[in-house]
Amino acid sequence: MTSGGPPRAASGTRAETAMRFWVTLEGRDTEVELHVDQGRLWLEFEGRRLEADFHRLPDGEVYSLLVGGRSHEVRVSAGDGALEVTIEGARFPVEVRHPLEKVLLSVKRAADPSAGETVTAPMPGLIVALRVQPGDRVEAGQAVAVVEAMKMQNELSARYGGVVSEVLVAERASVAAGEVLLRIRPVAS
Amino acid sequence: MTSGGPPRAASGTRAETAMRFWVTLEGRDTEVELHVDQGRLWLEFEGRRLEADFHRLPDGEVYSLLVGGRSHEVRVSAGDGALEVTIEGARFPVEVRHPLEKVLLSVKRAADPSAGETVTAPMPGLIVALRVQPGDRVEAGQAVAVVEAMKMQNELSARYGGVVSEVLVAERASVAAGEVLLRIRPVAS
Amino acid sequence: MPRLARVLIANRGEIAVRIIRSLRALDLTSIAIFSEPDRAALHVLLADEAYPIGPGPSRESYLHLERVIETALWVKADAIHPGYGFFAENPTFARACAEAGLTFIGPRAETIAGLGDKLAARAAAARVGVPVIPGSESAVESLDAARAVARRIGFPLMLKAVAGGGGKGMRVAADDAALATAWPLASGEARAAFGDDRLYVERAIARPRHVEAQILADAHGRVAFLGERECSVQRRHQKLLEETPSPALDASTRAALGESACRVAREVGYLNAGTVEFIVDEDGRFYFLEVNTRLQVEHPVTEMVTGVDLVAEQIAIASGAPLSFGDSPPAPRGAAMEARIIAEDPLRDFMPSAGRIERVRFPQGPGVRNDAGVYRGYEVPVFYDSLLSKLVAWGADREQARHRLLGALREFVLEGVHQNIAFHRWLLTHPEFIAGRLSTRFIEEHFTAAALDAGPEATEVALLAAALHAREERLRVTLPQANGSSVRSAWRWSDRRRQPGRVRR
Amino acid sequence: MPRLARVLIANRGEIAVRIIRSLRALDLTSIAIFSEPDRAALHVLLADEAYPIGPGPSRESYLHLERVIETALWVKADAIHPGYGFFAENPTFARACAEAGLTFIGPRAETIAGLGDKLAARAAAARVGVPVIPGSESAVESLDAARAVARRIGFPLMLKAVAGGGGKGMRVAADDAALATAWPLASGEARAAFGDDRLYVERAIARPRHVEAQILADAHGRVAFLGERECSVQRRHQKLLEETPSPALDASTRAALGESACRVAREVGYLNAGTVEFIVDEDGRFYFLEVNTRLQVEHPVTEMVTGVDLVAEQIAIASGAPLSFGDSPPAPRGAAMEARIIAEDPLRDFMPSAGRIERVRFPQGPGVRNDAGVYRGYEVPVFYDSLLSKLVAWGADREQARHRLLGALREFVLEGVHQNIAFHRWLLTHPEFIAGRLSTRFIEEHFTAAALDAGPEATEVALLAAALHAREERLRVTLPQANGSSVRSAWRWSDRRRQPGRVRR
Repeated sequence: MTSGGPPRAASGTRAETAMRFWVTLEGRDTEVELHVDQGRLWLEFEGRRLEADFHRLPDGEVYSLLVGGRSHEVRVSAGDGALEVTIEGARFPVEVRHPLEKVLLSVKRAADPSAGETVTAPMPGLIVALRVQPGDRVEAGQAVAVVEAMKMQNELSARYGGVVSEVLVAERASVAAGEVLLRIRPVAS
Repeated sequence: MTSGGPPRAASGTRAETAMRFWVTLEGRDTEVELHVDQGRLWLEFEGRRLEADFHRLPDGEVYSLLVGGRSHEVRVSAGDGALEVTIEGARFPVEVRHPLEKVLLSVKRAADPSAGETVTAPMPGLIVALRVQPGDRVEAGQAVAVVEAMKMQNELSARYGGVVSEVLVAERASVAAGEVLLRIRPVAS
Repeated sequence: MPRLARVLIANRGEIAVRIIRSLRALDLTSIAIFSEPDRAALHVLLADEAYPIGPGPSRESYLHLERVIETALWVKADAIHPGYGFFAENPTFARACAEAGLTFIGPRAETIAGLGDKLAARAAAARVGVPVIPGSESAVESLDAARAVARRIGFPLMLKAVAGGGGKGMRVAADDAALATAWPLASGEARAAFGDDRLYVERAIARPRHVEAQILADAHGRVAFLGERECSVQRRHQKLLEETPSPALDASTRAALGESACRVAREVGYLNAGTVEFIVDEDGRFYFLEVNTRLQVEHPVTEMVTGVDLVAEQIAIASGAPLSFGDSPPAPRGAAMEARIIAEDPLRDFMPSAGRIERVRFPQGPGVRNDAGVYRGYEVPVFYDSLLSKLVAWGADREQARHRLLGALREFVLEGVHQNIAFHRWLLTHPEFIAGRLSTRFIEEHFTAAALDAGPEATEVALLAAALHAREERLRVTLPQANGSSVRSAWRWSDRRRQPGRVRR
Repeated sequence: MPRLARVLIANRGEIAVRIIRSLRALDLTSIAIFSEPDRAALHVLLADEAYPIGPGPSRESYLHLERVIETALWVKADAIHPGYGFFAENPTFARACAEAGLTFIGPRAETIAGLGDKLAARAAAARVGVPVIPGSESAVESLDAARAVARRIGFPLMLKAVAGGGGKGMRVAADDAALATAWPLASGEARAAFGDDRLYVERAIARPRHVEAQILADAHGRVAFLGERECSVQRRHQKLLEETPSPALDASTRAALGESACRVAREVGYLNAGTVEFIVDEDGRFYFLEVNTRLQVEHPVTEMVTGVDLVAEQIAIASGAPLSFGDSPPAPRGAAMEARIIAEDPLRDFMPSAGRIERVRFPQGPGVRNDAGVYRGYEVPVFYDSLLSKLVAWGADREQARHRLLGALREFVLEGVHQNIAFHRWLLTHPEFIAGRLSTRFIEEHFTAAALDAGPEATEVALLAAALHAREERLRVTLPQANGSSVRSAWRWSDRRRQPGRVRR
């Protein structure tokens, strides 16, 4: 039970079958192989090996990881199909997927930009102004709506521009975070 | 929305059907009638009426009650068929039952003492001594086992006495809170 | 001398909780009021009594004057503590309290009104020989009049609203052309914000420090100076970190500043707690700015070094009692710093964040005080300001205070909403901050979102944790739907710069 | 002067967390060790590094000398802080550290050994003219020898173990017959507890107060007195509430007591932090009792009034540095009180309680410090002691400290295990406590479980809440089974006096 030394799992044969994931972190895609044995895990990727003692805390989706003795408290929360990892206040958006998804997604991704854009509320609040209506032509960067929350107003703008195809909310409406406010259809330019 | 004044629920007709409970609290049995309407509740019993604003907090089985404006934070936890209410550190064991149970229980209660007694671990710990074995005759108040926890030893004794019918644990065993350690069968005296 | 047995707190959040604590230690009854979304707020849970006051928007609840006064009378309150914000600096409210027979815990209504006029306050300071920033003595009527002042004091200069506050109606002009552009903007903003478009002109100080003097004045003629606070670290007039003593002042400047603050207070017949704000320039000279006629958000740093409970003093003063320490306030001991923990995202231009507090673990230990207004499970409402907690550390000297604050920030767990804990850790380890070289321009000069990037060790830990979590929650690892919807939503988080709704403010 | 960059903490719980905080503020690396059940303990989460040390029982982990030293060497620690308990007063451990080239943060091994002998410590005090309780100068060989001492000092008297501690081997005898009965019991207990059955005899002080002096001694010959702590409120030698200053001492007695403590420390060549314990009798006279060669549980009250970080001083001393305040320790300011929050049930003879912490909300605010070793969801293990947290309040005077502590206790939410928060609220509002009339017999003289009965208002609130909860969780209201089993188990909670397993200790 002393620290360091050879990892316990490496010596035994009790480790479960490895799992393979495709991970996207800080703009990089990596395929990793995960091994877990009791309170120990190790990860192999790109010829490297990372290992840690782990323990799930009773206090939410939180893990205590000891990596070479160094103590880290890590929260992992799930968003829409992606994860967010928080380490001492620093946040890391991470995607963890089945390797098969990679192929499917790469096809999809290419098609995405032409599908137009949706403008969503970045936070819950009140729509204080709508600057456009269906049929309006908007430029990239043009302001389309103003949301107020916590005494501050936030101007939302179009990313690519196009023609407003749909406006789903009215002025003075309360909106939830992520709620779709309007859709913009791309135009040939 | 001002405070005080006539209780909101009394004026409306939206209140749900009243529920009747049989409550045992501080040694007294009372039959109560509970009315709930939105965030307001009232209780009728023995010709009295108690009422409160209530709100379930997002933080466990905890309620905020405003009784005549006075703010109380109350935790209600469920044990084996009974409840424990905690108000600012003071604990109240409460039983809340269907009125029908009262009849059934009173029959059962009369029969109970002759059924003998079980000695259970009052807390998780280690059995450091067993003072009796099956077949031993024990007097009321006689020590039967010693449990150690948190550096303190606790001597457990028989309540009524009788003959030890069964010992379910061994010395040096770890036991959970409430775990049955031994059973004592009553003898005619 | 009125006996104040029952005190209603016309506020919410951490400051209402703060006031409840002093009332409790004084054996007085604390009475909270709450808006509909605040039914489960911490101040409601901790107060002795709590009463509903209306719907979420402030104007219909905490800022609904008649309703607050009516409730106070209905529940037989003796006094009202306004906290900060809301009615704290509203002379109409203070007057309404008096008319209803309620003691307003704060300065006299006429003092609040008088000092609310920035030019009148400036004139009072000048009258008693306290330095003011060179500028116009009265409101300037027109752009031409402003140009005349500019010829006297030179550029750069500032246009400020007479009724000002919070940076509204304030514009810097570097030259005559800029002045011509700024004039209509500033007066328009002032009219929109205060219903009063009058402006005045002041010389603009380059890299100013914001240093304020805490004063207490009782009804027996005593005026005490309880040390200063440096509040230079700001972002758009929002203070982020405050400390005492100010690293900018030497002992003689501190004494002169404190003496100046007391002179202004005496000149206006000040009563109760107040803060006299000064600008300190790069040469260490101070200039009177304005008086805040209320308890400040950052008052705890003063409490940490003096041991004086400022809220308890406010209540004593309002009840006619003398200051608890008589003629000699306790000498400040050591240093204290406060980090405002705010629900905002430093990585997205400090956009405010609302939502449910999923998990908290507040820091503790020697010299640490954390005044939080939230708890685990609490839903941060969108109606009010985004201050979650004030984390304060005391040390025998500035370095110990800074190190303790850093340690406490490292311990601080607050999940579910975005917050600025990592930002404060960056700030407290910045060489210029450590050296005490502060100005109100600190953030714009030094901060970039990249400053919060975690190192490679954290990235590796994130990789480990994400893989582990994916395994534990196998269900989440699913193949994408044929229509691609699950894939699209996933991408929402994958790169910050590709957010569909970009935000500007 | 050894550079102590990496410090291993040979302890757990709140004190390990406390030490981590000072290490962090000093920019030193904190290294935790943990037993198997402590994998998720707070000190593991907060430390920079953490290493496993063995199974749950202390002898196999925290008290396994070789394993602790080996781990410290393996992880390249420079020093070991023992906290309190475990190895804190073990000269063998201190010696083993030295032999392994590790700095032990505490007194020299020979000082620990020397002061561990109560008679030797007493003799040292007597040598430098510090009053000791009249009694035998050496171990008494037999009952007859004890009777001879009794003839000299009179009854009542106390038998104490030479190797004593924690009340073991201690017996009071009121007369000769009682002495004859007590003799074999005390020596038997001493043999069982310490492997040393030697006893000595002292006059028994009626209603003694327990007052202790905090000292710090550096390697440069400085010995400083940092004020006293009154620790009279105890239950079976377990301190429950401590405060500073002691209400029993006037300024000249305080000065004499502090001076006596320093004299003893100099006489034995003391190094690092230590506590000199005194008994104060009903006439206010003090007598040397013993020296605790460690950081005390209750050290935070001293930190609150002096502003000195005692752990930081310990580390500085161990590294050869002088005391941070030179020759003049800061004058204590105000008063502080500490309530030990313990997992125990005051309604069942203070039986310890283990289990999961279901919900916490720690108190905050001005003058409040809470050093907790637990968090929400944490499982309190059965292997270690039952201290959950130390709640400390500072005030400008004793009354403000007491009121703040009461307010903080009222705010304190800690559910899932039984604890003594309500007990402390009773204690702090007891007229004798308020008057400062304390003795180590306070609890037995004044406390009954009925003292914790809540009033009729609370009973009504309980009734409301129980009915409401039954409605919300309809499923729980079920008809009893035909075999009666659900009914029987329900009765387990219905009346405390009908518990199937009664407990005696």
